[in-house]
Amino acid sequence: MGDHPADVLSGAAPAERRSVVLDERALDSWLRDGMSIALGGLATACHAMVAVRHIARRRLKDLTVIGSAVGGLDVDLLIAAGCVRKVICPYVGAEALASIGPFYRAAAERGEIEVWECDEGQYYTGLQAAAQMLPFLPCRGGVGTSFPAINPDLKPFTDPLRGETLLAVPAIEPDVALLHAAHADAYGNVQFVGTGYADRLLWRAATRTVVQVERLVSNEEIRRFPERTALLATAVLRAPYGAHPFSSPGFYLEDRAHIAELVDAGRAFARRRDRGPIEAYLARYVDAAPAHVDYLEAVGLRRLLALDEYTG
Amino acid sequence: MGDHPADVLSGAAPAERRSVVLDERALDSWLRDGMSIALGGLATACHAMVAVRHIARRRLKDLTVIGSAVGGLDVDLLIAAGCVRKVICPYVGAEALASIGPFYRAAAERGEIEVWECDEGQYYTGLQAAAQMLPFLPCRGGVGTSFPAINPDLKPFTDPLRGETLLAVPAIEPDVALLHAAHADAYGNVQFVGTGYADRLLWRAATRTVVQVERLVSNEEIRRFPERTALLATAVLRAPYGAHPFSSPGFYLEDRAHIAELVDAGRAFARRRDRGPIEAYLARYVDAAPAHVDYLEAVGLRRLLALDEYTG
Amino acid sequence: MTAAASVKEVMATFIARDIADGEEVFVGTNLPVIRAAALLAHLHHGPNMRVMLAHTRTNLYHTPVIEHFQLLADWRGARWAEGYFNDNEIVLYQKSRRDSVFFVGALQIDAFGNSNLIGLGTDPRRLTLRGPGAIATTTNASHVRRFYLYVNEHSPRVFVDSCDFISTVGWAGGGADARRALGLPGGGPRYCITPLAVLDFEERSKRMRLRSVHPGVPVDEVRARTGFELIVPATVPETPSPTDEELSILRRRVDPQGLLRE
Amino acid sequence: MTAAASVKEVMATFIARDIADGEEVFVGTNLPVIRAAALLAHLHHGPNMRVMLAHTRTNLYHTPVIEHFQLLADWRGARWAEGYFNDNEIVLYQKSRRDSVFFVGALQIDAFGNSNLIGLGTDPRRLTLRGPGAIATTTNASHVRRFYLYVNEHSPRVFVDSCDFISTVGWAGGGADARRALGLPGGGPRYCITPLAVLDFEERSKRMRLRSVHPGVPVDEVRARTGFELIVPATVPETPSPTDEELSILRRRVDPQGLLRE
Repeated sequence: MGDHPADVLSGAAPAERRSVVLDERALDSWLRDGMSIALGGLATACHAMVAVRHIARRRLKDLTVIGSAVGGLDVDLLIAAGCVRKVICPYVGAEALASIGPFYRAAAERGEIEVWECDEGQYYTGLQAAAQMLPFLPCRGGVGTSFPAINPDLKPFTDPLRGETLLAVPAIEPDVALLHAAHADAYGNVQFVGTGYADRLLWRAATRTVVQVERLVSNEEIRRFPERTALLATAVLRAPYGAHPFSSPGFYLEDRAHIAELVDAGRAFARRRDRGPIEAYLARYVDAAPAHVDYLEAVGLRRLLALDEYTG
Repeated sequence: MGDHPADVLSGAAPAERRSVVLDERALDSWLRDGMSIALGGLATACHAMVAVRHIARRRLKDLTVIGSAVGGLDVDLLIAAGCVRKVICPYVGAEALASIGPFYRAAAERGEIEVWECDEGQYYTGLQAAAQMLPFLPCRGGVGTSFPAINPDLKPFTDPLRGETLLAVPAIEPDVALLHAAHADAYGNVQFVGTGYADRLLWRAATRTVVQVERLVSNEEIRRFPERTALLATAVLRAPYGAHPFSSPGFYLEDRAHIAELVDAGRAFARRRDRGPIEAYLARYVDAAPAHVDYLEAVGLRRLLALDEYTG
Repeated sequence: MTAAASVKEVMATFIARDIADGEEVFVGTNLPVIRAAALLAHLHHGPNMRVMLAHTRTNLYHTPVIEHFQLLADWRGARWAEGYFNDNEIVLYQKSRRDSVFFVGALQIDAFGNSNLIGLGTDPRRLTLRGPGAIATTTNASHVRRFYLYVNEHSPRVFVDSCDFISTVGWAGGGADARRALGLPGGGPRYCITPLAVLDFEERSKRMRLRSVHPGVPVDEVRARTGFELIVPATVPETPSPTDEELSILRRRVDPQGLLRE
Repeated sequence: MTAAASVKEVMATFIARDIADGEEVFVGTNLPVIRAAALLAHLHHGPNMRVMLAHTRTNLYHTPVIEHFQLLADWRGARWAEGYFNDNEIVLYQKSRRDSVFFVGALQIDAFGNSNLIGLGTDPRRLTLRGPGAIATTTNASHVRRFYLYVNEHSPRVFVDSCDFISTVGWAGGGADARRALGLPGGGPRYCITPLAVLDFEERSKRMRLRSVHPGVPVDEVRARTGFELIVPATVPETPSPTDEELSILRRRVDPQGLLRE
C-alpha cells in the first residue's frame, strides 16, 4: 500500500494550494544523466531553450532526446554539447535555415549517436502508446519500407482480426517533457497562443512535464478562457524570450542571425571537425550565462526587440 | 483513376465557396436502412434530436446505432420506433431520470436488439481505430473479464513486443455521425459551447458528419476564435432547441417533464408490453411534427423558454 | 453541538479520509455519498486535488458552497472550470491520471472484489436482467492506482459466490499476485463501502474481509447479508464518525440540501 | 502580353491543374513550386479547398495577395485561420483527410516510385550521407488517395536502379496490385515532377514513364539523366504552359516576389 499517496503524506494537510512555479536553479532536480527527455515545439518555433541550455551547461550525458516531430536545432545544440546518446525524431533541422542539423548529421554519420529511425506516424504512435499505458500500438506507415530493417524496434506483425501486416511500435516514454508556452498560472494551467503543435501528447506521454512560459498569469485569467487550457504542468518556469533563438507564437520571430551562428559552428565541425566555433558559442551563450537573464543580455535587448512579428 | 476527384468533377469549377447548410427535408439523402449511425452528445446533453426524430419518423430499419459513451434516451427513442438492429454503446439511460433506457432494457432482454457489449475504453478504442484507418487497436480494459466471451469481436491476443495479453478491438466505423453543437458557419466550421464531449472523435471516425446547430454564424465570427473550431461538418442544419428534450450547454437545460413522458412510455412497454403510451408519444412528437418547428410548437414556447440555465 | 452523523455522512467521511491531497476526483452526480466524499476530502485536506466536474477540471478549495447538480452533463457545473477535457481523452489517456480516485458500482460482487454491471442471467443474448453496462469502469479500474467498490444495497443478491458476468476485475481468482498475472497495472480494489460496513481484502488471499461496521450495525447482520464466506476478525471496530469540522464542511459547504441525511 | 512562363511556373501550373476543388492542400514553405501549385489550384478553381497553413485550416479564395512565409511554423501565416489542428492529429487521423494532396521529396527514387529520405550508404549505423529523415511521408503516402513525387534535381544519382533505403513505398516491386498486396489503402504516386519533365507510371507494370517534357527540354536529355530504364512513348508532348489567367494569378496573388522566376 506504499503506492497509496495517503500513506505517503504525513497526514498533515497543506493549508493552501501549492504553487508549482520553479526557480531556474531548481531545474537540476528535474534532470539527470541517462534520462529520456522530450522536447516540445516544432521546427523553428517554441522550443524550451532555457531548459535545453541548462542541460547543455550541465553537460548531462547519455540522454535519449525525443525531439518534436519536426525536430529543431534544440536537438542539434544538445548533440553539440555532447549530451546525447540516442535521438528519437523523424527530422532534425531548421528547414531553409539548415536543411538538416549539422551536428546531428555529423554525429549520425560518424556513429557517435544512435538514431531511432522513424517517420512522424511511427513517432506519434509510440507516444500515444505511452500516454495510453500500452506496451505498443500498431501503425501502418512503414509497411513495405526499410524502417523495420533499420529500426528493429518497429516490428512487423499480423493483426489478430483481419490478418493485415502492420508495424508494432513500442511505447516511447519520456521521463520528462520540456515545453515552452505563452502563459500559465502558478498552479500549472498552461495555455498556448496558437496550436501547441503536439505538446499535449508529449505531456500525456511523459512522466513529468516542465513548461517554460512567456508570462505568468493569475488563476482568474486562466478561468476566463478555460477552453484554452491545454495541459497541466508538473512545474512552471517563467521565461520571457525563453524560446530564443526560435520563435514564440504571438510574441517574437526566430532570430535568424543567431541561428546562423549556431549553424555555421555546426558546419565548421561537420566539414573540418573544427570545434572552435561551437566551443566559442557554448562558452558565450551557455557557460557564461548561468541564468536566463544572462543569456538574454548576451543576445542583447536591441536584437530581442527587433524580433517582433509585425514591425520586425 | 476514378478515385481521383479531378476526374470526377466536370472540370467546370464552381464560382464560389459552397454552403453546406442543409434543409431539414434533405436529411433523407443522408440516411438509409441498415446504416451505421453515430450519435453525439453525452447522457442527457446535446443529442442531435432533429435528426434522431427524422429517423424515427421515417421508421428506418436495421440501424446499427453507435450511441455516445454515456448513451442517452436518443438511443432509446430509436429502439422504441423499431429502427435499431444493433447497439454499440457502453451505457444507455438518463442517470437519475432513468437509470437505464426502458426500451433498451426490454429489447435487449427479449433479444430484439443485438448489444455489442463494451466499456468506454473498448468503445473509444474502436472509434480511434476507424479514425486512424486501422483494422484494430489494442485495449487493456477487459482483460480478465467476461467481455471477450460475451462479445467475440473483442479478441484477446498477445502483444508482439512484450507478450502481454490485450484485447484487439475492431474499428467501429460509422457511416454518418449526427451531432448537435452551439454554432457553425455556412462552410461547416463547428464550434461548441463547452467541451464537445467525444464528438470530435465521432467526426474523425465517421465517413460523413451532419451537425445541427443552435445558431448559424458568419465566417467572420468563426475566424474571431479559430481555436474554438472543433470540427468540419459535411453538412450543417440550423436547429434552435434542436437537442430538446435534452440540454444544450449555454442555451437550455433538459426538459425533465418531457423526458418523463418518454420514460413512462418506456416503462409501460417494459412492464406490460403496452405500446399505447409510446405510440401516442410518437404520433404527437414525431409523426405529427414533420418539421422541427412543428415539434417545437407541440412542446410549446412557454415550456421551451422555461428551460433557461439560470432563471429556470 | 451538531446532530449525530447519518450513516451516509459516516460513509462519506470514511472515504474522504482515504483520499490524499493532490489526487484527482470526479464530482459525480448520481451517488451523493461519493460526491460528498470527494468534496469533503478536497475542502478538508486536499487543496491541490484535481476536481473533475461537468467535463471540466477545477479547484473549489475556496468555493463557499458547492451546489449539487443531479446530472453528469449539467453545464452549470462548469462555471468554475480551469480547463476542459474530452470524454475520450479522459478514458484513453490513462498515464496522466493514474492518481484518479475511482469508484465502481455493481449489480454483483464476489469474494475477491470482481464485479458485474452487465446484467443477470446465463445467456448474454437473453439476460434476465439487462444491467446498465460497464461505462468506464472496466478500463479505469485496470489502470488507476486503486479503486473503491461502492453499493447502495448490502444483500446476498449483491454479494454473491460468483458473478453471472465480470465487467470489472478485482482480485480475479484471489491472491496478491492475481492482477500482476493478468498484466493489469492498476492497484485493484482497496475497500468496498456498503450501507452496513466497510470491507477490505485480506493481504495474502485477497478475499473480502470485514473491516468496520457502521454505527449500530451488528457484525452478524453483515455476515448474514453477505452471500459468500466473509473473513471476520475477532474484533471489528465501528466505522469512525466525522469530526465536528468534517461534519460542518459536509453540512454547510458540500451538502446543505441534506441529501446525506434523507 | 505577359512574359513567357518560367519552368517553375510551368511545373506549378501542371500540378495545380491536377488538384481538384474540395481537396486539402498544405501551403508548404521550403518548396516554392508546391506552395504555388496549391495556391494556384485554390484561387483558380478550388474555392472549396481546405488550405492548411501554419497548423491552421483556412480558405484564401478571396485573399488578394498571399504573403510567402519561409518557415513552417511562422505564426503570421495563421492570421486567416478558421480552425487550428495539432500536428499529431493530422498525422494519426488519416480517415478525415484521405483527400489531402500530398508531396514526397526524395534523395533517391527508383523505377517504381519508391523513394528514400533516410540517407545514402549500406550500413544504416554509418550512413555516408545522413538524410533529413522521413518526416510524415511514410505514413501519409500509405493512406492518401494519391501523392506526387517532387525533386529539384533530375540526375542519375536521384533516379536510381535501386534506393539504398526505402522510406516511402511507391509501387513496391511493380504491378498495379503491388500496393494492395502490401495492404496500403492509399492510391500511390500519381506523377513525379522534376525540373526537366513530368513522369507517370505505366498502367500495368507501374514502371516510370515519361509523360511530358518541359518547354525546351529534349527527350534524350531526360533519358540520359535518368539512372534507370525509363519508358518513353513514341511521341512525348510538352508540359503545357499556364494560361494568361493562371500566370496572372501566380504573379499577382501567389508569387509577387517572383520566387518561381529566379
